[in-house]
Amino acid sequence: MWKAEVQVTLKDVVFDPQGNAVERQLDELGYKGVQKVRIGKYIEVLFDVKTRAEAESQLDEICKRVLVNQVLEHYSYQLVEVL
Amino acid sequence: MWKAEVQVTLKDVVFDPQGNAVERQLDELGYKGVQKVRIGKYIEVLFDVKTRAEAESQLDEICKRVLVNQVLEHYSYQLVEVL
Amino acid sequence: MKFAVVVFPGTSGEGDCIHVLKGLLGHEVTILSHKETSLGDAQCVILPGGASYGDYLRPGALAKSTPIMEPIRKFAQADGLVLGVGNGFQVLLEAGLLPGAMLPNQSLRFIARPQLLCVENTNIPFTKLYQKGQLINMPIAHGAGNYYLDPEGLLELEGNGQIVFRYADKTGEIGDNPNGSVGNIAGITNPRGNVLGMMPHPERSTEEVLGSTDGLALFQGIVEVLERGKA
Amino acid sequence: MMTPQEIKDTQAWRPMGLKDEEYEKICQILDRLPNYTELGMYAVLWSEHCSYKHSRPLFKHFPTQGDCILVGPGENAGAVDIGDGLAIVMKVESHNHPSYVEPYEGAATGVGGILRDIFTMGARPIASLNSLRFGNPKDEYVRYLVRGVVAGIGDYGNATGVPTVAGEISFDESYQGNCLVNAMSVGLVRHDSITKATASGVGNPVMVVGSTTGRDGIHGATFASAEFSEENEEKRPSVQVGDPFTEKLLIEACLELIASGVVVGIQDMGAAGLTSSSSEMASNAGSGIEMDLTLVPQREEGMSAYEIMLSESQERMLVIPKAGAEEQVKEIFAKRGLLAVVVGKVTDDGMLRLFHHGELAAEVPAKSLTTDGAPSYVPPAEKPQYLEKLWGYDFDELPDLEHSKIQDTFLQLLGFSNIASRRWVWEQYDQMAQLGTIVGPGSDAGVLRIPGTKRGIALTIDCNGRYCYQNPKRGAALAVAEAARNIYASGAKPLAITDGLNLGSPERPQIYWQLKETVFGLAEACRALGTPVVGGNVSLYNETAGEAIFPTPVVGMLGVFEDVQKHATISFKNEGDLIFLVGENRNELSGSEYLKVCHDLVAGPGPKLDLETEKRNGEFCHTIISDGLVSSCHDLSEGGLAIGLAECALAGEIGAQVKLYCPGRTDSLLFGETQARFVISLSEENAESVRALAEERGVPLSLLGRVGGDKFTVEIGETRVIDGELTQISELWNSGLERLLGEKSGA
Ligand SMILES: Nc1ncnc2c1ncn2[C@@H]1O[C@H](COP(=O)(O)OP(=O)(O)O)[C@@H](O)[C@H]1O
Ligand SMILES: [Mg+2]
Repeated sequence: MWKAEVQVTLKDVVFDPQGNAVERQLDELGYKGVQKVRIGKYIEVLFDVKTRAEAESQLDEICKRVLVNQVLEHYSYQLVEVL
Repeated sequence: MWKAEVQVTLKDVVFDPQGNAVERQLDELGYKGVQKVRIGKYIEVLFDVKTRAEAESQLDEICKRVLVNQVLEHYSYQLVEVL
Repeated sequence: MKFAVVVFPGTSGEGDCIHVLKGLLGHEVTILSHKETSLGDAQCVILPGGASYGDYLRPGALAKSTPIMEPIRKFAQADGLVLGVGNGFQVLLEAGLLPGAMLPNQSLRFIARPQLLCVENTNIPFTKLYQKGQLINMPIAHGAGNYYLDPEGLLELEGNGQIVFRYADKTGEIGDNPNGSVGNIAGITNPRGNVLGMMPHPERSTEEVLGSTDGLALFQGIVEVLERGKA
Repeated sequence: MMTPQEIKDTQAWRPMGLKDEEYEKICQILDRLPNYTELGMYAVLWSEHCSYKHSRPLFKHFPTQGDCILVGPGENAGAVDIGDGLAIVMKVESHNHPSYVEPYEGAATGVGGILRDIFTMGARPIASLNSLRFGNPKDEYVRYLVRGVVAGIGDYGNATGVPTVAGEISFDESYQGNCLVNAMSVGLVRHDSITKATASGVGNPVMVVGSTTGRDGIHGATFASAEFSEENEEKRPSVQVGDPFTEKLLIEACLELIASGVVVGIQDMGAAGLTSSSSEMASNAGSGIEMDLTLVPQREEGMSAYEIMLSESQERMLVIPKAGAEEQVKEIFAKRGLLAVVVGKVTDDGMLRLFHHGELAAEVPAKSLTTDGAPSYVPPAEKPQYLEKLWGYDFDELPDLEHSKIQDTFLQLLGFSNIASRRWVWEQYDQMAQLGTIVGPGSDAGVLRIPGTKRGIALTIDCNGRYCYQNPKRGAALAVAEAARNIYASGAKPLAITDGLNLGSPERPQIYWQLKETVFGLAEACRALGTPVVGGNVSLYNETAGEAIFPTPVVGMLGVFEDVQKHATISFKNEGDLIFLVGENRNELSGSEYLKVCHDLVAGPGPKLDLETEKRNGEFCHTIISDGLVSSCHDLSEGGLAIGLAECALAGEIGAQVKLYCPGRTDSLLFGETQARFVISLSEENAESVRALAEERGVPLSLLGRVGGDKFTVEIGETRVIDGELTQISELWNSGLERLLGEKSGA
């Protein structure tokens, strides 16, 4: 079994309404040290396949086809074997 | 400057309708190896503070007060120094 | 005329479209499930509003790879008329049938209200019965209508006249933007003008008792073009 | 897991919320010691939330019969005949505690639950309403609650395609530590499709359909029956994440299933999940149910019988189809990717018998778990002392409002949290889905057309908690009266109500007294106005650290139109129309927002109530609207005459010039909350007929002024006391709530 931890983030050029709202709220609450907040998704996918290569190729496809909208978003991931 | 990368995930006992729907859709699309999908948040926070300790203590507070809903969610993070 | 309305799991807006097309205008309407692999003899395909797949992951994200999207893609390539309203627009974007993507509304709140629009392009079947610059009233109801396209794409869209509707205020000025969409864009078409995606709901503005009849002309425009095509 | 003897030795029922005598009663019923699973089932079903043990004995006072009542209290929801073979199904439900802990999901799952009560009856949900109470919005947590609750209600309703057509929201310190979130849902069904929660027909299969069962929400019902305390915060995960997508699939599947004619009985799994649904269905039919819990689709490994029976996983139903129809049921659900699994069968011995991994896990008489079998209490009642003090207040001590201060007072009230436009709230709700909504939020009642007929319905939900605090019985009656007024003002005829009783702990005599009085007040008003009670909800223990909320009996009312075209809205419409007041101004200030906002005073017994006048004035409005004689109609409530008039002008975006004669106090004339009043506008040519009818019916009618222009002005005698540009006061009124919630900067 392989577990993928996928980070999906908005591209830098895309304005992040949610991150922006949190940033403003934190500022209002007095956290003056906070410079920037960006909010993306963290997706865990568990694969029941034998090899890392298999998991990787499926994962890449799944990201592009479903999990990520490449007009807006980037993604990166870690794959770890789990028992 | 310190950059925090926060993963916010639903607690294990909490049902994740979104992850469940994605899981079912992936199954329909023929990705039979996919066992489970859980969807959380990935949040980047940039701190303009001097020390790791400062960043860490603010971050913990922020997570509890704003970023994370501790009724339903867990969080974990990495802190890295950036230029 | 023969319309097809696509129903994905979770879709709820099909009834509104059927009410207008069949109930008010007297056309034939078939419902197509997301598992369908053919559009039958439909002359126009409508992707209605309502949250397909609960809007999970991203609105339209789970609908875009269902079997029905393949024949829709082919139909669009063959100049068939495709209309996506609200969630239907989001599906068309996700599926790449129209350029760009949707972000959550800038306010992060769902917004449902009557909305004024300015009609910018009247050269496509959907809007041929409107006047260029006409101010029309159509309700909106969405949580993610904050249209995004990169600057180059936007230039191209403008250059091609692909922007069909923009949000406007009472005085007719472009603005009163409910969701933060780039360029106050409310609806766009593909370069050939046979695929229209829009966040406002024309099917909800077809009767005086519901507040406006400004959406009727959109459906009548489609019918006119289809009738001419047949003759 | 503890053995029965260990339970007995350690008094394990106590932490579950059972009293010692209740444990004794269980032992008697079973004629042996209960095991852990059985004890858990009793503990949850005998909680206040499920058994209404402190309130049930009072329900007999409610009028529940009427020509139009098809299904009264006792089923999942009430059903009311609206003619043409159609019925409206409706119910209110509270989700106060979960919403306080997790506002977004708490409110969302509340909406999900009440929708299930509606489509369980075979009705398609066509409209939702909600009634919300929060503390002072100056508080950051209160603002967080408001944002979360409104978004949660909106997102769930919007995603399921059910329009929200009316509601109410107000703020008072009394709700600071305990917000109220009451959701109401309304469905449409043909008489012959009404389906009940019954497990009849020995040998019929028992099926679990919808979502899987997990460990979430175990003991949610006991959670809702306990006061808030630090300790309770630990039970937090009893809040769940709503799944509107699955709910929408479930709606379509259940309605298709019911239409197919194979359903004997169906019940949603709400509080106490499988335990309550199975025992209620069996008990309703006088039958028994036997289930193998191993067969229940589970989303987690190693769940115990206790956990499976008490799980409150959302979006699930229990279905009893006719024997032989199992495959048909499975197919209808499978088509939508939903589960439908046979887990047991109907028996004839009245027992709820559960097996788990081949062993008998529980065996109890089904009836003993339900409200019929649960203990019920009539606690001691004692009139609270605070009332004497309130009632003894002498209003002559209070200086009247000077003319020079009226303008500022008016503006202050207009932007105040309880009076400003609710637009910020309802704009987050899809009000038009299904294209039935003719009048959405922003008028007195939501109005819907009924497809295929000329008919329509009007819906409203109301209560003024402060009136109820000042005089529980009268306040409750006033809630019914206000709801009726909102129905009348929209042009419909009131038919029936569903209520939601929200109060503190009934184990305190003063609160039990409030509860009793509240029920008496509702009952009296419902009798007088001819609107029986078809169902409701009780939420007690709404208190924090010993401080109870205002008694808040929210009243959801249904009205009907023979011809829905003949409805009215509150908006002034035509330049030159005459403005009249229907009803009389009394020299009273008690209970008013004005008193609270401008004098920080809660005093007196609240506004006077006269149910006969309510009925007479309301029916008068109904008649003139049906006869097409008026351009607008609005009842007066919070803020009184000045605010009510301004609301008509603001909603219509047209000015008004008003001239008043002031025989008594100026403040009560402008801002007092005398009941049974309406503001109407009509053309000059209709004035004679309306006057004549008023005279004939003995309804007081007085000319107040004219519609027109772009200013809102009020004169008393020769002095202009209010003078505002419509655009200015509109900005103040429209953005009031947003400003208070700190959302003004918005984007
Ligand atoms: N929570 C809410 N959800 C939907 N509509 C609401 C809500 N709160 C208030 N409204 C709408 O705002 C309008 C004004 O509300 P309210 O002042 O309570 O009216 P009334 O005094 O006539 O009962 C009504 O149309 C009501 O339906
Ligand atoms: Mg009213």
